[in-house]
Amino acid sequence: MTEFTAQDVIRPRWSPALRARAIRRFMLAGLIIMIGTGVAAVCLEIFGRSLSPLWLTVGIVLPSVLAFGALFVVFAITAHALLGRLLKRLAFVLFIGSLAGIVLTAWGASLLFGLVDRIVAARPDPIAQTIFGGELTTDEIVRFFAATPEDPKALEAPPALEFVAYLLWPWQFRLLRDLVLALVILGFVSVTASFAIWWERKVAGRIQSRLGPMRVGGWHGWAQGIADGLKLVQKEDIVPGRADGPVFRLAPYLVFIPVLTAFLALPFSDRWVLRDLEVGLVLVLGLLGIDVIGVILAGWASHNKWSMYGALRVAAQMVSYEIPMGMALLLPVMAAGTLRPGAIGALQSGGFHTWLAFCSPFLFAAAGVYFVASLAACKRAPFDLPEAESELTGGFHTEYSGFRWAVFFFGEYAAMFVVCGLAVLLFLGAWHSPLPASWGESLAGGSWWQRGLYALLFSGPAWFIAKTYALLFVHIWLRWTLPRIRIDQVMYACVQVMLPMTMLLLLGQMFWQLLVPPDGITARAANIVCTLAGAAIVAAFVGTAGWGYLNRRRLVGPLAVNHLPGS
Amino acid sequence: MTAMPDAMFTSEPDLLFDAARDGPDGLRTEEMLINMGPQHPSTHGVLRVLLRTDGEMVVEAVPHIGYLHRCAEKIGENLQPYQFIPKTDRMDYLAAMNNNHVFSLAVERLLGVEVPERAAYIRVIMAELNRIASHLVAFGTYGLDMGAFTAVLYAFREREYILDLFEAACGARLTYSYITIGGVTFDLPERFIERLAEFLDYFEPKIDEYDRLLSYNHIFVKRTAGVGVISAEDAIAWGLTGPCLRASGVRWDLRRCLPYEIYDRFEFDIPVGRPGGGGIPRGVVVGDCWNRYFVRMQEMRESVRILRQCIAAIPAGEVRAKVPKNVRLPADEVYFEGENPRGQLGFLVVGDGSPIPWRVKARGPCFCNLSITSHVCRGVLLADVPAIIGSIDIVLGEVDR
Amino acid sequence: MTGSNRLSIVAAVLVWLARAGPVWARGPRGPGPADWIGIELEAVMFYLLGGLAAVCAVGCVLSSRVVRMALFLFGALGAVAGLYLLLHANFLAAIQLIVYAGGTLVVIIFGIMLSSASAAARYRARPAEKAAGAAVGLLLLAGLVTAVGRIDWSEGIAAAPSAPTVDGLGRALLTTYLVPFELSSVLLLAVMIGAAWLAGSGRK
Amino acid sequence: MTPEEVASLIGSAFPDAVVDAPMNTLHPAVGVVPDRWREVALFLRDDPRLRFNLLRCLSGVDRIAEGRIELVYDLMSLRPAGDGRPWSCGAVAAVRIGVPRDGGSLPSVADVWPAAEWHEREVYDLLGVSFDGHPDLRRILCPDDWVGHPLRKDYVFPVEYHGIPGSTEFGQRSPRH
Amino acid sequence: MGSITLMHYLVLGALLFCCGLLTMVVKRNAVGILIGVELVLNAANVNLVAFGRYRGAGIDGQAAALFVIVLAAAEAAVAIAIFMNFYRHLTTVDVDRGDLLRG
Repeated sequence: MTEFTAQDVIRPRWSPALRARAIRRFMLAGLIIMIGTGVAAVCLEIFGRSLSPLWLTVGIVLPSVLAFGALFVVFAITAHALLGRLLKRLAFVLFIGSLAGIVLTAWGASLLFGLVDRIVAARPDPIAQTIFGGELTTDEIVRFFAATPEDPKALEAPPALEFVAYLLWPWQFRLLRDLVLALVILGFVSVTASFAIWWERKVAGRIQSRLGPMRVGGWHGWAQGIADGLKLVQKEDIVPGRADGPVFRLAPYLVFIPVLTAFLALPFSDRWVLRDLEVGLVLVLGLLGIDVIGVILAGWASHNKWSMYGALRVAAQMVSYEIPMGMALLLPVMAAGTLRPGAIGALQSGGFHTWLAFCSPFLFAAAGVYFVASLAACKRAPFDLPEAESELTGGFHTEYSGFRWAVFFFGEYAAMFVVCGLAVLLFLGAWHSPLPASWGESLAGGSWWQRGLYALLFSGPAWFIAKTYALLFVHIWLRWTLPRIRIDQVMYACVQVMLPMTMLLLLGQMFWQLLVPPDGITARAANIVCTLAGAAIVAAFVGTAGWGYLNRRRLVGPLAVNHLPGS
Repeated sequence: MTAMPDAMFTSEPDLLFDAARDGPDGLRTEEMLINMGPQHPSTHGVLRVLLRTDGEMVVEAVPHIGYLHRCAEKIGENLQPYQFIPKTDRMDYLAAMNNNHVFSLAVERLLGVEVPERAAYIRVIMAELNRIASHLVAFGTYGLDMGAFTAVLYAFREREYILDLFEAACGARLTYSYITIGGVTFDLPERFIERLAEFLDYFEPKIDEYDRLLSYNHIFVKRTAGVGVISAEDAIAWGLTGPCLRASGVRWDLRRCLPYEIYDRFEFDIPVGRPGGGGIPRGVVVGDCWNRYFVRMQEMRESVRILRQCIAAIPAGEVRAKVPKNVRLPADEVYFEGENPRGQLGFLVVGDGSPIPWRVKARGPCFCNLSITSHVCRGVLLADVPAIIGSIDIVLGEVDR
Repeated sequence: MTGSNRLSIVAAVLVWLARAGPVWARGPRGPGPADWIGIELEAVMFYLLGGLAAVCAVGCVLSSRVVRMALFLFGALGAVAGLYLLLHANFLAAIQLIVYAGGTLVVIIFGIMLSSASAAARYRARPAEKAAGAAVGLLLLAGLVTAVGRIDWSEGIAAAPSAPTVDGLGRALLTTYLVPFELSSVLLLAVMIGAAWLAGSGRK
Repeated sequence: MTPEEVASLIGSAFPDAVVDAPMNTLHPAVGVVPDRWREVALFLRDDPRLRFNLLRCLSGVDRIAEGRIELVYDLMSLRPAGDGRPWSCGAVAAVRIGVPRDGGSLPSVADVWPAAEWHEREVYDLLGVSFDGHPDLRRILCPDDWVGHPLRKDYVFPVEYHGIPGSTEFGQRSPRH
Repeated sequence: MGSITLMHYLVLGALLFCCGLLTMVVKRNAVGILIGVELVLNAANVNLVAFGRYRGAGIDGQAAALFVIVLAAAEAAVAIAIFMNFYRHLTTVDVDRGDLLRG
């Protein structure tokens, strides 16, 4: 240890070596805790869940709390000075930490809630749903664990069990549970956004024969999203002098929060859903619709004419495109006969030919219409007129910088995820793999690894997320390929092309369902044709890309410049 | 004249947010004055276009220039011609070779200097290479103006090779001062011609790729076809030259029509604007933005043709005629125009018997081409203004000089 | 003192806290000290959302800038949507968000921006106007509340079972309310044409 | 068409307008009196033999010794050739007009050749020649409140402009003259 | 704070109604008046749905509220169109100045 001087007492001076050592220690600690947690969790799975609440607490809850704490300390150490130089390592830690935190929290929470539910269920009389009810007492919890078949009223318990009971007690309240789940969703959205930022930059780089970010985080600059976010948070907080201050400050959150709320009803799988609402789809659509307000107000409050133009364009474009988007959504709703996202997803479990997009020609077309409309509703290129930087210098977010700007972008990427997720949910088989789920039925009820295999092969949140990211890739791909459309063309495409088209599709689907027997030859033929067409589209895209990749031209010889990655 | 307030330092009345909008300036209620520039992504420098808009419709667009005025002509009156060549680099800085070329030709004409054969070929090679480089920038930035981000990276990738060649020849990558009075400053480095040939083999198929990526892209065509149409009469009347003139259907190129240097020895076509149909996308009109853009794409092919002929025919020999540094200019004047990537660059050089010219006047093609903006940008949509200005392809260094 | 010692002390304190924990965590179930937390979720949510709606509504009255008013209206609409959820009118809540907040309000803000010259301009009421307005408003509120309070609403207080509303609403719209439903579509058509004509007629 | 022929055509159409037409120079130009310039310009543009439709350049030269500013209009006549052949150059001509340095003015030809609009503004800005009937005669390159006309030979650089120091490197305020 | 009854909703509805009415009366900005109208309609909707829930009216209250929402949207569209016209002629949306009784 180096000796402390008076200077250090007043203002601790960290030498780079000291700081590096500290960070290494905390990283190590975090890593050990995470690994330990994982091992413990696996043990728990193997040895049965009801084994010991003490182990549950010690193995899951405490480590995740400690891991978060360690990460926070690392953050505090690194952030206090020279953030730029350490950004790389910091971003690495944060990224791993947040990912692990989210997964651990979600998983731990589900175990914890399940346990508490079982305790509640074990009580002789049911409890009303209250938020502060406190009907379940710690004594009851202790009794639940201490109870033996011989003596159901036994109260002899080690002190540690009381401690555990004290920890478990709050989780009987819905509000607390929802808070935890909201945190999980928030974490997921943040990670998705920062990942999408990095991904977008990488894809853009590749499309433009560049490498994209390569530095932050080591391998292919994969922590660039976090680094961008941190940079933005550090930037000066600017509100234009003549802007409408409160509205200006509020606007980004009006964009972000509705989108975040939309995750409330978005199912990642049949069990991974916060609330499988009866009107889930309409609610998601409505929440996507109201983030327009935030964008408009942002443009208005900036007191900038270009922002104003952006706001006007947003108002015109997003409100218009909501209509074809909503009507395209009505087709799968009609086919499924419900607005409940979970029910629609569950319909499509029988292999990829049962995915709704392939069930009738009208649904197939509606999937395309929906995708285009969702591009417009997310203000993504080629529909990025509200922020068109070659015309409006940034549109509604011209005057925004730093954290608020970051919030806009988090909102944008989250909205992209939601619309792509809706497309996957309604048209592309939701959380099911292309294999029929019935093939894996024997696995579904098996041991933990069998269940994991089932989730990987047949149906699980991984499939939903993967498919959504695939669509997200198409969003990114289009953005870096296509020029921007003009506002009159945007409105023309909406009002005179897509709107009549969706209406006709709706009528067509109606008659299809009325007239075509679901098991008849027509329906089967249409199913096959649509499936083949979908496969052909995917194959065409992949094939074109592959052909281009294989036939790329490089300039060889003395003129070839190494710092330019080929074409 | 001094009564008018300076537009740089005073702002217009805040017509959007002040209540008294229907003031004496006769703005209608929906109209709004809005400054596009001088800091704006798609004005290609420090151009300010004052737009009077009615919603998304532009009622009037008035370009305000001069933000990059550096008194090049005044400087020219105080330097000897060879000293002025670096100043010409900084006019159209995307086509510095061409500027050097035209100015050198003007002075050579005044002095009656003959350029050696090899120097003439090198000059043509450099001018055409720089034409390709300049058109590449025009292509890429036009993509940017249209919201297609990727084209510019491709364009700059190819331009990088050209700049490498230039760097090999003269050591500079932007402002070359390579072509000088009486020839060029240095002979070509070794293997330059081979590398040039390699580049041409690599580059020519790339133009097809650009066409697939951008020129025939449906959205791109929709954005540019029939937008900003300039008739041939208007183009000539406003003094448009270069691709802007040719896009209006005027098959006019100084290199062919009034050949200078050794351009009469080469075989090449003059691409002009064509209406839609027969390989040209539907909806395209002669003189519209798409044609202005596409003429440049075709000119790159023609430049490649010229370059190949140069490679085949370039002789050995001297690269610079003997011109004394302190040569006295005769008491005469000369006006000479050459075909630059952006149009006809003209120099009026007036000598008075001293080594320093009495007057140097530069006629920048961008200056004249830009003057038609307010005529064309009337009753177009806001998004068309970048499309039109981008298709005119201005370099503010030359507009403002 | 080593780290493990410190940790053990913390653990001991925690255990002690757990043992001597608050009475509401240990006590028997039922009425008693736990009363103050015996609030139903619905009540809490009602007071939250209703309070938000009320604050926003009052904000609408008091705000002098139109944009702020629109913002307050947005808050009120959102809060009312939440109240619909509490009232088991799920579909209505979603529709409120889509049509009201996402559509009507956007139209209103659009109008504010297009008439932008006077949007930033404030309309300050005179003190007398303010006083009169406040008096009238309070009187009206008092009257309404008294009227509501005079009636005994307790009968039939048993809330209807929260049946799925989408089915029922759909059926009702196509049976009982078929005529109004169809009429409203005619109305919307007329409004579309009329609004387009009205908005376009002033242009030369 | 040679410059001599152009000069003689102008001379026959406006015998009193032509001042001189020196041809033994690299830049032969017809001298025209300022007052008749507009008519001559219309003649140059509209006469079927001439049809000078392209105003290539307008240059102002400060002949300080002679007390006048010389304006040189470079014109060209573009003729269509039809069926895909390049257009031809019918004729190239220059017109030279001298105006007094102080308060000199001449008619604007911005309506004859719209290209002249900006060229005339530039000459007005940099040399201080005013053009009668110009639609929008403002400074174009210099700021609107600039004092003086920089391309005049007796121009003195301002010491400062809005706080920006304006002398040349060695404190000279006029580098040559 | 006991359980929530119909009374609570009715009082809230009354409050919203009063605020809306006051907004309509106090504001001179046409759009402000429109906002007041929207508040009043919302108050009515709250009452309708609450009655439907607590008085056993079932789905009827919601159906009526649905129609109110649709009508409000239609009304807002027409109103804004009228205001735009008004504004174009008078360059103001101050309704007190719209007393010309001519186009």
